Amino acid sequence: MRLAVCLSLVPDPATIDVDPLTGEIDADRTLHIMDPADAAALELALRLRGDSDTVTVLTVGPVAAEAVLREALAAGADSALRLWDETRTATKPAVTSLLLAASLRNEGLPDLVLCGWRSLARGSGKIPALLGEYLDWPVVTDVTRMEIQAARVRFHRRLARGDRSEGEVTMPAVLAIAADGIRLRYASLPQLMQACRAAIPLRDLPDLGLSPLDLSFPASTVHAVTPPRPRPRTIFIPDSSLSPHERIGQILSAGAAPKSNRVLEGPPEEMADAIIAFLQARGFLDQPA
Amino acid sequence: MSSPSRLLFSPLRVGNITLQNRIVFSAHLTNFAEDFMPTDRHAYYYRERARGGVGLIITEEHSVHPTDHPYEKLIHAFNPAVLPGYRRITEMVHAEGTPILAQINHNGGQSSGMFTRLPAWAPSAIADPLFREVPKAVEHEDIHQIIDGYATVAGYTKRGGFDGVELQCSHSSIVRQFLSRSTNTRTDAYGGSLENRARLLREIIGAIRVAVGRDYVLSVRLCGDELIRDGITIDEAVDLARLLERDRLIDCINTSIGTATQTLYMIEASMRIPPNYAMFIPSAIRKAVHLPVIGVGRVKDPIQAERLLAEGHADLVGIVRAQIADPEFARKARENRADDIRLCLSCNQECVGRMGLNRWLGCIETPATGREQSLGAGTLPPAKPEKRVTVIGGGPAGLKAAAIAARRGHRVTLLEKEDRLGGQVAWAVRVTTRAEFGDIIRNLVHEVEQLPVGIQTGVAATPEMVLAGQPDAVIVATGSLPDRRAIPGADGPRVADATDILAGRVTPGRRVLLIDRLGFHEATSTAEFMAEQGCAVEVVTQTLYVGQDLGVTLDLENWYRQARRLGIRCTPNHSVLGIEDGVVTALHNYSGQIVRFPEVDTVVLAIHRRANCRLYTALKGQVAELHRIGDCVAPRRAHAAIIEGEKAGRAV
Amino acid sequence: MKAPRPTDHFDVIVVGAGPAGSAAAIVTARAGLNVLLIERGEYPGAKNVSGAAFYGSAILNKLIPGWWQQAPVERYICRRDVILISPSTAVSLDFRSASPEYAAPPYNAFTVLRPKFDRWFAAQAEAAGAFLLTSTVVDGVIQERGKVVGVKVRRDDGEIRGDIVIACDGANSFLAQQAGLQRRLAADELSLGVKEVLGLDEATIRERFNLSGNEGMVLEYVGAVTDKVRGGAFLYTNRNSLSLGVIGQVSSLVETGKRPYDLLELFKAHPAVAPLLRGARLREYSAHLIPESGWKMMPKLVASGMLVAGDAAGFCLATGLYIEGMNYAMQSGMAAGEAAVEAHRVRDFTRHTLERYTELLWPYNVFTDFRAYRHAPHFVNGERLQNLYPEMAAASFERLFRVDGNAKQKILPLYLKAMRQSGAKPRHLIADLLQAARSYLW
Amino acid sequence: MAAPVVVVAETIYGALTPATVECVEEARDLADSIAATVHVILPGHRTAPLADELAAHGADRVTLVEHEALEQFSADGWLAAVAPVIRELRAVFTLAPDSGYGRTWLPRLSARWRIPLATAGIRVKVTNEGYPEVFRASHDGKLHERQIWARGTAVMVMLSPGVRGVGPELPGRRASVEVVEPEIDAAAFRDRTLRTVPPDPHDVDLTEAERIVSGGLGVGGPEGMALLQQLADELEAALGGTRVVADRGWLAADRFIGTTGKIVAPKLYLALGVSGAGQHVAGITASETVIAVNTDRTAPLLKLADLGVVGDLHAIAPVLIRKLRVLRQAAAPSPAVRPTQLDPVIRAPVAASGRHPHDVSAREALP
Repeated sequence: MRLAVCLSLVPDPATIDVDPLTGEIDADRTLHIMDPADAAALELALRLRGDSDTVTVLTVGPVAAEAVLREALAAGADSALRLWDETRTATKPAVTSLLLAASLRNEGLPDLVLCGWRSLARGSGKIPALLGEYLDWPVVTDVTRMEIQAARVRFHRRLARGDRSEGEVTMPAVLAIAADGIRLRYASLPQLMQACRAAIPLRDLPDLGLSPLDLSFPASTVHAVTPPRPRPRTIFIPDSSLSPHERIGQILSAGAAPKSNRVLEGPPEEMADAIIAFLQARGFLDQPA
Repeated sequence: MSSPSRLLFSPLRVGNITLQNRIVFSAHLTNFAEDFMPTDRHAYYYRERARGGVGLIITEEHSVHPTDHPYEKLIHAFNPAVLPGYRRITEMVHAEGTPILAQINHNGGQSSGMFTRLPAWAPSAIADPLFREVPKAVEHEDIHQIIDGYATVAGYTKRGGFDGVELQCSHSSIVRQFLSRSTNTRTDAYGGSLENRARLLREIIGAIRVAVGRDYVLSVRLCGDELIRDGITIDEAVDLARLLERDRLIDCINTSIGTATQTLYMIEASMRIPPNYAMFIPSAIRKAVHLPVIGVGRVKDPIQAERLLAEGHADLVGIVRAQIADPEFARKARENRADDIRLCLSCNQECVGRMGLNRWLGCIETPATGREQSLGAGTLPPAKPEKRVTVIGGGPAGLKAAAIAARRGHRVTLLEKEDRLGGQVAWAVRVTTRAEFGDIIRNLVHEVEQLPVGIQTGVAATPEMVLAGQPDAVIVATGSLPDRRAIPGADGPRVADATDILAGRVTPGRRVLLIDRLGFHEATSTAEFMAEQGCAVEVVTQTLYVGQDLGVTLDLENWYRQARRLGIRCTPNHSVLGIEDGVVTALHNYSGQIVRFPEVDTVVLAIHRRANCRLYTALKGQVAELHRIGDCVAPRRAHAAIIEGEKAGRAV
Repeated sequence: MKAPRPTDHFDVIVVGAGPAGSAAAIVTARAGLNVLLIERGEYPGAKNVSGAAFYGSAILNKLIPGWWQQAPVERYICRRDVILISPSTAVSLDFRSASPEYAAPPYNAFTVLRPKFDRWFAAQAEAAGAFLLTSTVVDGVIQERGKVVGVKVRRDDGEIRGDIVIACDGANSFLAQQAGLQRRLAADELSLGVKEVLGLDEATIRERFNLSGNEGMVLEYVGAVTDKVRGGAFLYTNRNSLSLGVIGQVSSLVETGKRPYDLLELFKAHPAVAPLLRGARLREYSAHLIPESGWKMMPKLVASGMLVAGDAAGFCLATGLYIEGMNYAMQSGMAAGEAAVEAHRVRDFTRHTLERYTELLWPYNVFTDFRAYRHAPHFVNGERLQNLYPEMAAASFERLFRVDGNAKQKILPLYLKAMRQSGAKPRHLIADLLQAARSYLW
Repeated sequence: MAAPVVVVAETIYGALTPATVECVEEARDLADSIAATVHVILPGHRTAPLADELAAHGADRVTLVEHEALEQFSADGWLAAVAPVIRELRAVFTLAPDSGYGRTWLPRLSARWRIPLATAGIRVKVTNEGYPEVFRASHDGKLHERQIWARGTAVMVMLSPGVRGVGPELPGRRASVEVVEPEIDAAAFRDRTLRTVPPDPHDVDLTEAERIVSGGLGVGGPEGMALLQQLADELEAALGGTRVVADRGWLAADRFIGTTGKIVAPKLYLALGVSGAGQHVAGITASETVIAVNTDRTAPLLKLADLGVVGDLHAIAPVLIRKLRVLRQAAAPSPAVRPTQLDPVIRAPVAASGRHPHDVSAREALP
């Protein structure tokens, strides 16, 4: 089985110091690390690797991005590849996915592509799906657990508000990992020294058979950065068509509907039955659908 | 070093200045002025909060025109003699690195000729319900005088060293009266549509900008809902905010609710009103404009303030009474010591309560408020020599004395006969609408726990026990006891004291008659407490109306609203003569008739207590230094106990 | 980056990529040796913290000519203040120079931010051919037959062998102690520096410290600033931030029970300091051990197969007038490098040949300076100079400049009165003057 | 008629997700500002009853994409069934919640149709000059980015859940509903969702818990809290409490409810031994149903609860647990819905890791 893992170099949130007045990040003091979600994906890939399997790591970025590939090689990845177009200074999710897809096709399509569900940099979370589009593969995002069974992958994925769902997807596929709590293993000295020595191959546009034209996407014209200005959440507003007296009443009760208050007293058996009856009346005890 | 309050302590640009954090000590009356001029008292009062780490200070209103003088201790900013006082304030505040704005205002028709012997000026000749004097509908020349007044005073504030001004357009202001259809029935260019009603405000803003230029902060305090008939509502307030932002002449919008002369109880909300009750106003305005918006309304806690910012309801949070109670609110919040903050009770007794009585601003739990120069931070003399001090009584008086003495370095022991500290306050908190009054004890206990004070509860102190400890000084704070002697038959059956009811020692019957001679919360909250449990309650008092002093703490209107809902009958003007087997007889003050009230299951007494000075008299002459403080001198309200606790703590 | 030879044996293993380590690595790599430079932090400078004032511009210029054009420097120092502090007053000596030695290349000194500077300096070592290994902690040296033959790192299969190990792992060096060259330092031989970096925009710094362009300023405070604790404080101007910190002798900190953090807050609140910090926003906070008693505390610097340089060797001169560490670190690093190269030329790594290192420390003016100022640390940390004299100076100047209608007094009677008030004995004063003279004058 | 603002709705357990309702309300505000209509596309199976709720929150028109295969989410299914409907509507704005499901297929449409897509959206507006403008969060929320496109550019935006909160229903709103039944073959779907599993009450965040059992000082100690934990498990509720209980260590620090702790809005709040001090009550005002059990008749919470019971929780709770267990076993013999215990990938031995270098703290450098 051939596994590919896409990694990215992102600013370490602990070292990001945003100027609260201008929103600029002080680049001097920002440290860059491998994105934690990508690291979790790499750790899962390394755990999945059987004897005859290989794990290849790729990244899109300038020479500084080699650091994540070296860290991956030190952790035990079999081979590493950096993709970059020297004419660019920054990249967009669409460009990154296009380069990754092109490289994967060039090097021979793997059976599975793993990556993080969302990066700590601009954090678009679009790359897994875009990659799936350019490879015409199915995609699953926010995966917390996975198990490979023949040509299919069984997975758990994380939904909003603590809900979860189980599913399966045919291989080959793109899986975006959201397993927080999984950390990349700690490299031994020989592996680390070898990784530091390794020469990281670079593929640019011509190698990938792409021309700059392929990478032109409708760019948003203005792109300003501001310190976070939280957006007003919904809040109870007294109905201004009511009389002042009624509006004051609504303010005093903080908008809560008046409660029909009932107080009971009696032996524990009776009280327990009363509570159960009340819960049944409000539909808390019928089985979830 | 990121503290939990990430947003509360992130700087913000307002006009040409940068605020170090989002906490604003917003405008409020102080009555510190003398001869209509700012005084040293103002300077020390504001500096104490600047030193406490607040992000921005906005002073009380200063008047811009001689026709504006609704109450005695108002600062006449139109008189250039204010400049030395201004410089004194701004220098002392700027020394702490804190910016300060001056609020300037003309109260218009919400006034009378009482002081000025001139007609009050207003948009239309509609008398204000509180002052009940018909004002003069201003002519265009008068309007120009007012606008010039604003511009001149703005100039004086700049020369006085302020960083900017705030225009009061809510509470009590001629600008508010022009904006509100309830007071503006003009048909000229200043009345009718919102643009017309806002014309005076926009002309004032323009005149001020000409006088002080663009590099001077200009904040406008708008009312989000006047809560009166034909008053301003949230939709008009939002439209007005958009209008002002489009003029691009103001730097910040402050918000408020209610009017000063009709719904004051909704402006300085007491503990009956839920926290964040007015946050819908800044939230709605912030959806419509990009200017920084200040949200105000019973914000008592840094975490509550941080949540308001995080949920986007405001950019800055007005925190006033909480900083009147604890000037170091901001620094303690920044250093993650929120527990050490002396929480405000929202009781309104000694701050806004004293304003209505024309007295200078105080605080029920902070004697230094208003007298920062003599009692403020750093004025506590270290104990020389260090003494062994025994305090008897764990109520507000005893706790305060123990805290002050221990803080100075004395070795203090506190004895309390109940198994819980708090004295009478412990009962007041049983009523849901008075629960926050318990914070007065929570604060004192928290303060005393951090100091080397030996606390022994459940110890009924006897003279021998006190003397056995060989104290160098003794402070007696044994409080007061019920006094049944005042009413014949009061010691008979079916009669209970209000504290018995609240403590649950006595369960009231179905029909209850409460005799109220205090006219304050002890009576009205006990009535509410019993009514909520289904009792049929009638309150009888000799005063003109039940709860005569609830107006001082702005609880009157909301108590009566609740009393009507709970069916409490109020019978004023009846002086109780006696009680016999559940039957109360009283004298109707104005008819001279003797009235026998129908028999009730329980008669509850909310009457004056008597000092419990047994221990004091026993110890007199036995100890080198003996003090007596609080109710055991004379039963009074909590602020008296706290002040005497401070005095004794400093005297020992 | 030249890939190092694949053998796991190195000619020289340098532990610690601070100024000393990188300097040694550059010298040995340039001589063609196979050099390994190991750094504990994720990158050189992550763990290194010092006051960020670098007085060795001319020294580094010999190693890397015109270094300041490429290196990330903040401001060149052309203004220095020494300030005697009492709780409410400050008496300062202000030195400012526009002469070429200070205000023109190669400049005299710079303020630097260690994270950026160390990373650049280590990169020069890599460029020279050294192999930089980061995020790796050295747990100890490997010794065979009394000779150091390599190091043990905290990773699986973590043994690396090398002919010479140069230990530059900072104050209280663990490697030097393990190799028996250094005993555990006593509390009065170490000081704890507590430092903060406060962000302040460039224009305000220029205006507030009246500097123009890239001029920089160093302020050093002595006296009651550390509230009875023997030590001092400093404030350096960076490009758009201020480095400030308090240094307290560890034994004195323990005696007075004062916490360094409280001293820092006290220093920041002092009336002479607070106005300089208004509006600055805390960015970083860090602590660092400083070896302070100089000449007396010098450990044995050489063992067979091993050299000790930089703070690890205690090369940090704190004499009140100077607080210099980085320059001596570099000089000792370069000397160690040269000694290692010569040892390799003769293929003999015994202690005898490596003693060349200590000989080189004289021409490199490391030993010369430390011996010359050997009395200074003891003098500077004297109780009287720390607390008594600053108060006296402050009181007498206060008295001198106050006009309250009374008769003006000449300086000597005034000074004697101040001395009597503060309880200083004349014989103490004379003894101290003699000591000062011995420390500084001749 | 101006191009519509389209919203792609999502459902869970047969109901609209809160994030979907927020998108509909954001679309309503947006449409009002450019005089456009709000057109909601609701894929699923038997979802007709939800159309009225969509209308009440601002939808003008609703298209139900009805097919049995769409009962559970599948990216291939949605691409086959829903994408054509979106394409046909030529929307000026397309809004959808920034959810795990959405991020699986919507970016593919943005690539196919070369339409810009902004994720982690905070706010969507049209500037006064008519440019589409989106504010989005970046760098883990530490920064907000402002993106603007040329006038008339069709833009897709995925709105972060919880950004504006769900507003009240607007009375008297109606929406025209049409049904589309796509021809799709479920067998061809390469990815399928088998089952949706509710959150595990033990580690769900209290602010998101649907049911909470809460203990106060009256609980008496850790044993009391263990009793409440059993009751919580029976009701599939999360366990919470007052600050006093957390301060005494009977409850984890992040599980206390109040102004200085968590603000909760559960459907059921069952409080035992909680007196109802102001600080705590302020944290539960948004609870739909409140039941309070307390020995002290005058406890404030008894008066604020829908059902107040004066009694000792140590007597009542065990009886309640016993009765609930009996009721549950009688009603549904199969065990409650639990996720199958998937082994989190083959557990390979992680390299025997020594102490990570960064664990070396500065303190160790001190003598």
